Amino acid sequence: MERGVLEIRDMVCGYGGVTALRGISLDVKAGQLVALIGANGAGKSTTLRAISGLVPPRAGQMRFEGIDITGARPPRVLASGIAHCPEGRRVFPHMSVEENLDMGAYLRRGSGEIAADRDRIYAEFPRLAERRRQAAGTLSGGEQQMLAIGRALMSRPRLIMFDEPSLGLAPNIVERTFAIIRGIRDAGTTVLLVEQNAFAALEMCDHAYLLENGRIVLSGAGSELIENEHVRKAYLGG
Amino acid sequence: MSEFLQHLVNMLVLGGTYALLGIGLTLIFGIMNVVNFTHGVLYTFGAYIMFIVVQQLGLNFFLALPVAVLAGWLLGAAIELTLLRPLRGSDIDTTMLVMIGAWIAMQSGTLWIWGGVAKSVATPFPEAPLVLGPVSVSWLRLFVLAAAAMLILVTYFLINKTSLGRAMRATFQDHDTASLMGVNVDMIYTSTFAIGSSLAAAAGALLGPVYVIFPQMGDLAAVKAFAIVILGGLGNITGAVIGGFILALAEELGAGYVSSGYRDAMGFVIIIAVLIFRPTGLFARAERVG
Amino acid sequence: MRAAVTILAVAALASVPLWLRDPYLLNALITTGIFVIGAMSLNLLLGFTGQLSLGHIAFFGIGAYVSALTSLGFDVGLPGDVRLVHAPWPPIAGFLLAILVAGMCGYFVGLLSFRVRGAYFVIVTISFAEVVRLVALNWVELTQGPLALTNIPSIALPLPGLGELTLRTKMQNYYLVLVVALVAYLLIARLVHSHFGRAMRGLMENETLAVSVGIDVTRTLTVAAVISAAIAGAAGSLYAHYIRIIDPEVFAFINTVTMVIMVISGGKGSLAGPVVGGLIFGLLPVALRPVMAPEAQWIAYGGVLIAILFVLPRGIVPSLAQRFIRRRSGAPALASVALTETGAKEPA
Amino acid sequence: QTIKIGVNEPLTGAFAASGTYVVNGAKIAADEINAKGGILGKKIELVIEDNKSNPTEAAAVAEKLITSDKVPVLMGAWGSSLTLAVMPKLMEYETPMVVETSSSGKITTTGNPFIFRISPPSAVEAAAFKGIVDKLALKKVDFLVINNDWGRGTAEDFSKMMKDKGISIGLVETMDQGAQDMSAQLSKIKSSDSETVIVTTAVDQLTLIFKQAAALGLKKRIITTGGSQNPDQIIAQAGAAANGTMHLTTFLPWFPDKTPNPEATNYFITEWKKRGFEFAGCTESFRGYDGIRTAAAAIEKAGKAEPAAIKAALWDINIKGLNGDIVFRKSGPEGKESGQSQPNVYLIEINDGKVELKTL
Amino acid sequence: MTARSIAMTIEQVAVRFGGLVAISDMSFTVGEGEIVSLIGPNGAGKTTAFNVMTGFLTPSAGQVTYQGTTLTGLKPHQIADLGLIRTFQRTSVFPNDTVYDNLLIGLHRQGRVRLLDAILGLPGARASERRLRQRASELIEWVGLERRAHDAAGSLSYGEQRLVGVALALAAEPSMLLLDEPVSGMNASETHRFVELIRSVRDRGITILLVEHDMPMVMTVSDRIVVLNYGRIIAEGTPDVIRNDPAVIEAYLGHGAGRA
Ligand SMILES: Nc1ncnc2c1ncn2[C@@H]1O[C@H](COP(=O)(O)OP(=O)(O)OP(=O)(O)O)[C@@H](O)[C@H]1O
Ligand SMILES: Nc1ncnc2c1ncn2[C@@H]1O[C@H](COP(=O)(O)OP(=O)(O)OP(=O)(O)O)[C@@H](O)[C@H]1O
Ligand SMILES: [Mg+2]
Ligand SMILES: [Mg+2]
Repeated sequence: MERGVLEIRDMVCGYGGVTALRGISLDVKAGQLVALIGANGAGKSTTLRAISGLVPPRAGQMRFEGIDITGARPPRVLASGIAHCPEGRRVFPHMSVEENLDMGAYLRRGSGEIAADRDRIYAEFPRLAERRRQAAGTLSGGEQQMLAIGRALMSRPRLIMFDEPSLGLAPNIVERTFAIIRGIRDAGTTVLLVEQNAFAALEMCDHAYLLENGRIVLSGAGSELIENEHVRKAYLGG
Repeated sequence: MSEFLQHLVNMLVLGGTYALLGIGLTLIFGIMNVVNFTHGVLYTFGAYIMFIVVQQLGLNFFLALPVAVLAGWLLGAAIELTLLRPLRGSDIDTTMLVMIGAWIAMQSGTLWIWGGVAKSVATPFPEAPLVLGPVSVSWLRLFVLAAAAMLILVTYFLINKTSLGRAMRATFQDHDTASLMGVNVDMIYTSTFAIGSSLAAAAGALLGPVYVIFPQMGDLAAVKAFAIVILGGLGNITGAVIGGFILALAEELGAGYVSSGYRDAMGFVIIIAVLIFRPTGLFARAERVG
Repeated sequence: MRAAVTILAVAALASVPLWLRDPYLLNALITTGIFVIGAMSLNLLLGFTGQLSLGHIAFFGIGAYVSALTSLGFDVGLPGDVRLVHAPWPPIAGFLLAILVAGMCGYFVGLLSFRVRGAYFVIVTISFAEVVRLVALNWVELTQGPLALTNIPSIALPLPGLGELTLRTKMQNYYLVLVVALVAYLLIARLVHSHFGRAMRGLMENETLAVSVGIDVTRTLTVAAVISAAIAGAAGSLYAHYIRIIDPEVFAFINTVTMVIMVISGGKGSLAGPVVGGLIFGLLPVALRPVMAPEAQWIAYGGVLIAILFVLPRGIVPSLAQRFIRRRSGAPALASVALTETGAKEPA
Repeated sequence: QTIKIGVNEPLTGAFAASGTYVVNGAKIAADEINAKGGILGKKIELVIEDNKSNPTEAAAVAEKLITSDKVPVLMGAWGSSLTLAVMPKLMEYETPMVVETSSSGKITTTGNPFIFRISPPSAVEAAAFKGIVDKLALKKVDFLVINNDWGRGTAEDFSKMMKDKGISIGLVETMDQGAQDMSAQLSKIKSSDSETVIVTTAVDQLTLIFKQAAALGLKKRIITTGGSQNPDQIIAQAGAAANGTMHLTTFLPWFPDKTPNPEATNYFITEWKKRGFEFAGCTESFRGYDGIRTAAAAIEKAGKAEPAAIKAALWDINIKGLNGDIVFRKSGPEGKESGQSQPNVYLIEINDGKVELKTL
Repeated sequence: MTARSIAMTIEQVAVRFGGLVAISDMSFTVGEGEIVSLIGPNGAGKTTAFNVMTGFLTPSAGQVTYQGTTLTGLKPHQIADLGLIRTFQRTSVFPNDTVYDNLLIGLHRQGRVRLLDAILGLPGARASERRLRQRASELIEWVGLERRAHDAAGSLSYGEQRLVGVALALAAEPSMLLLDEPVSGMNASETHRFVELIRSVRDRGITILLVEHDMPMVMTVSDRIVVLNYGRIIAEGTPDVIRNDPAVIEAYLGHGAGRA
């Protein structure tokens, strides 16, 4: 297997008595958009959580840009350049939209640049600009999702992981979100994407992994997976 | 009329006191979500530090204040590290009970070390009060009011306007996500508890000389602090300040014009009434369903 | 298996007065038992509806005062030159009235709880208890205020055809408390294992979802509050007739705290929890008394409390049960669910 | 072989300071007696238990002392509600108790023949005060009292006495035990038209009241009752605010020569200081000293350490206490009277930080 | 279709949050046994409309009538008692209970017995208990979570929790079901299966009001679609009409919607 900026080897991970990942190895190459697909409960979110340090791995190795990040706590993982936009929005409910965005830039210095990034996000999602002062917990589901995506972008990572970013977004906003994701990949940021909208994900990715029951069962270029009989039946509804 | 004016002035100085009691707890209870039964002990602790520094070591009164604040900070940090950190993620009632245990043990420790006899602290302020027409007020209490106002402003600024304050609020709303934002949540837990504790100690250090210092002095203070924090809405510093003044007003007028036997009842009746009309305190946070 | 353990425990408790002759220890067991009943009632609210009542002693105290006043009689003036005169009734009537009146108070607090939850409910209950305490303290004509109600008669059981049996001895009182505790235990057990119990649990875990499937918050919480308060009132009545003096100090906050300690250390939401926690923390002071200085006893008490929670953070009974089950089945038990992993838990 | 005396006092909780003082006084008495060879040829042993300032515990402690430690006589239990809670146990086990501090009238009037009280109930204090109200030229008084049996009882008994003397009664304000801010009550009193305030509460609240009254510019004459003032503590803590205040007290450690038993007083005070206790505690601790001496005298007189004999002997003793002769008179319903001794009551005034005795 | 009797009428409903108008002057009806979808951009007011219909929010103006009963002033549980049951957009389960117990709680409406019967453990109460257990197992099977029946609901993955949410709503025995984005978090195949589920529910005579952003699904399953934008209804009609409505394409579908 070719080595990537992010290399994961034989990672095992779980919660209490439950083993969610049973030895996963994957490589994300610099500047690529890599998709991770799989059924409910397959372990996609757990994979992302393990990378960002939310769930400590029980075995295995993780390296980012050659540096070992196995077992590192989330702030260190973020500081090393990996951002994670978590599943289920997870906005800070009692903070305003603007404060939520500022939290995304918590580790950054230089208020001028941060403000410029914030304005860029407002331009992408005008709805957020309208609601700068609203408590994030009172936003609609889709508005919260936009905020979560914007917040993750605020940290200017070298690798960004999205967990179901299109969840709850209106079709036109989904399109825009995917355009943004392609855009940041094109600008050189590496992307690891978990999506239930498997068709869209496979279409735009450079490489994809299929996860079942905590194991990677298939990997290849997006177009290859789209053609795969098993994938078509189980994930693309056709 | 002059009696009423005097009651109003009393309300003002008492309200400042209550606001000061409230803000430390609003950090720990309102923001951190820890039912902090040690708040009263930390208050007592601040007062005893004042006593030690001024009476036993013979040092300056104004020097003693920052010493008490620092001591409160350290004790708070120690409590967080030893008692709360190992139980992180446990249910709120479990941490509450641990704090009850700490409260009982620490209060008895105070009794053991210093005995039950009340102590008092000499202050550099003149004993003769400031007299303005029909009302009088002691200089010491004016000083306490001013110091309280300053502490409240600093806390308000810290929580609402700084990046540390933002990280604190974020951490206690969703600590996993906060850590994904790069927040060192362990540090935030410890420092929030320590800051809240140092405010409690500051309140004790300021009020110890106004009143007298004894091991159970914190109990009543803590109950009032809880009431104030909830009256103003959890985690809301402005709310806690206003809550403090409302409680003071209720007590002062209750004792002055209803019956002194029901002085404390007035405060509690107000709390029940307010919560019936505004079930989440005077300054509720916006919530939504669905 | 469960039933066997329960029956064994009851048999063991019932045998105590047969071999324990020390009146002091028996006395400690009786007062502990009375507080355990109070703790069980608190557990019904805290453990099964998630509402923490830090004013629970109010119901206990109301029960105590109602029972004492019923059996002592009173004569008070009401506004408008009315005098309310009550001649003494038998204590057993006081016991029943205590349950009734405390239950009614529970009803009002339960109605309040429809509006306020969480921390706000906590402070409303504290306030309620304080107001009741201050009334007991200041309505001297009725309650004698701080002068205390004294010479409260012991409970007498009417025996059909045989007159009355006045419960004076320790052994009699012990069995009285044991029987009341058993009845309370069974009542609570039935309730929480029924349909109502599930409604309570639903409200505790996710109120919005619970009401959306048709659970009536007010009714459910009021039922819980009324039963809980009534049981606490029964405990209060036992207390008044056993100690035989009652003053506003019974409303002291530390008494509520004692019950809270019993419930949470034993394991809230577990039926046996308050009993186990109650026996430990009711008898711990008795055990500590001979071995150390008074202040040190309190420090040790606090220390034991902390130590128990460090080792068994979910309370003695649930944590031990979990370990036991894990060892037996070899499989890890349900992880204490990391709520934070699945949807942010919002601060109360 | 020793003779045991049970001591049931608050050593933790709200009344810890006072209870500890009383116990320390009791220890001086026991050591003194034992140094002289004990009684009936045996040493006495104090079995001291903490009632945690809690009535339920007070009753439990009595039970323990009587049934496990088998003490034939007790001393206790400081506060009235604590003592009241112990009383049914005394009846149950027919064991006498010397009550050293409690002041509620109820203690000796409910018909408990095992109670022997050496502290003055407020009615006794009021009666003693009656003699000097003319000299003080009182016209109208307000009351500020602690909201418990003691404060309420004082307000009642003193009002009654004063009304008989033609003095009018103004406000009766109360404060909770443990309250720290009495400004509201004092502001109300400040604007009333009486010239004197009678204050009844423990020393800590007195200190606060003097300080807060000074801060409010309250210029009325203040007289305290109850004898637990610890004037020295007040002087130390309230400073100039205490000047001009008057206090009814039951012991005069400042003027040993003016006490009924100067020799004993001197011994007690010397011993107290030798043990390193604060002088201020004397006004509380002497009751523990007297209480134990009373119990010991009764045991001696009874000739054996048995409850019934001691109870009978208590009626016959006559010892010189630190504040007067300890002799029990009958009080309460006929046939089951309690014993009540009549201690002396003095009026002192604090001036320029010094205690002065006002002759009655 | 026009002959259908009307299940729910929404009349001139308006909702404001402070200065923000979330819904203004919304009126439409849902026929008995119909599947109607409510769609619109994020923040258009769809969830808010659900909150009004189920009593979680009091509208600033207007009213909702369900099967002849005006819902104004009714509490959420009373509305649930009319058979109007909703699901939630955010995952919503009883996290510390097992999936099985979740469903038992959800079966509250069927399980009602008198308090006294429950406490005394009368036979009626016991029989009812048995029926509930049977029904809970059926529902678990129906959503395909048998494997997870005895796991705490809070430990399920996001998608699994959403299934529990739907099962809970069905447990409450609805006569009309309000589904708020039920298939978000499901992939295309899972969505297919879900469409079958919904159809079978409808076949049992249950009316369905659906909020969903998954256009392929909405277009296949709906009888009728109502489109909201900024709290106003901008279009209403059959899927074919809506698909080609320029205003809807502009505000919501976007131009890539051809894939839908
Ligand atoms: N907090 C938790 N506690 C216990 N088990 C968990 C927890 N979170 C996830 N799991 C389990 O781990 C497994 C993988 O879950 P994960 O969330 O990674 O799935 P997923 O692939 O993201 O699914 P989905 O598409 O539904 O989001 C599942 O079986 C789930 O039940
Ligand atoms: N409690 C509230 N306070 C303030 N604004 C609110 C509140 N609830 C909803 N809103 C606002 O009202 C608007 C409508 O919200 P609603 O949740 O109904 O949208 P929605 O149509 O369901 O959107 P989505 O498709 O994103 O779920 C949103 O802009 C939201 O920010
Ligand atoms: Mg997932
Ligand atoms: Mg919505």
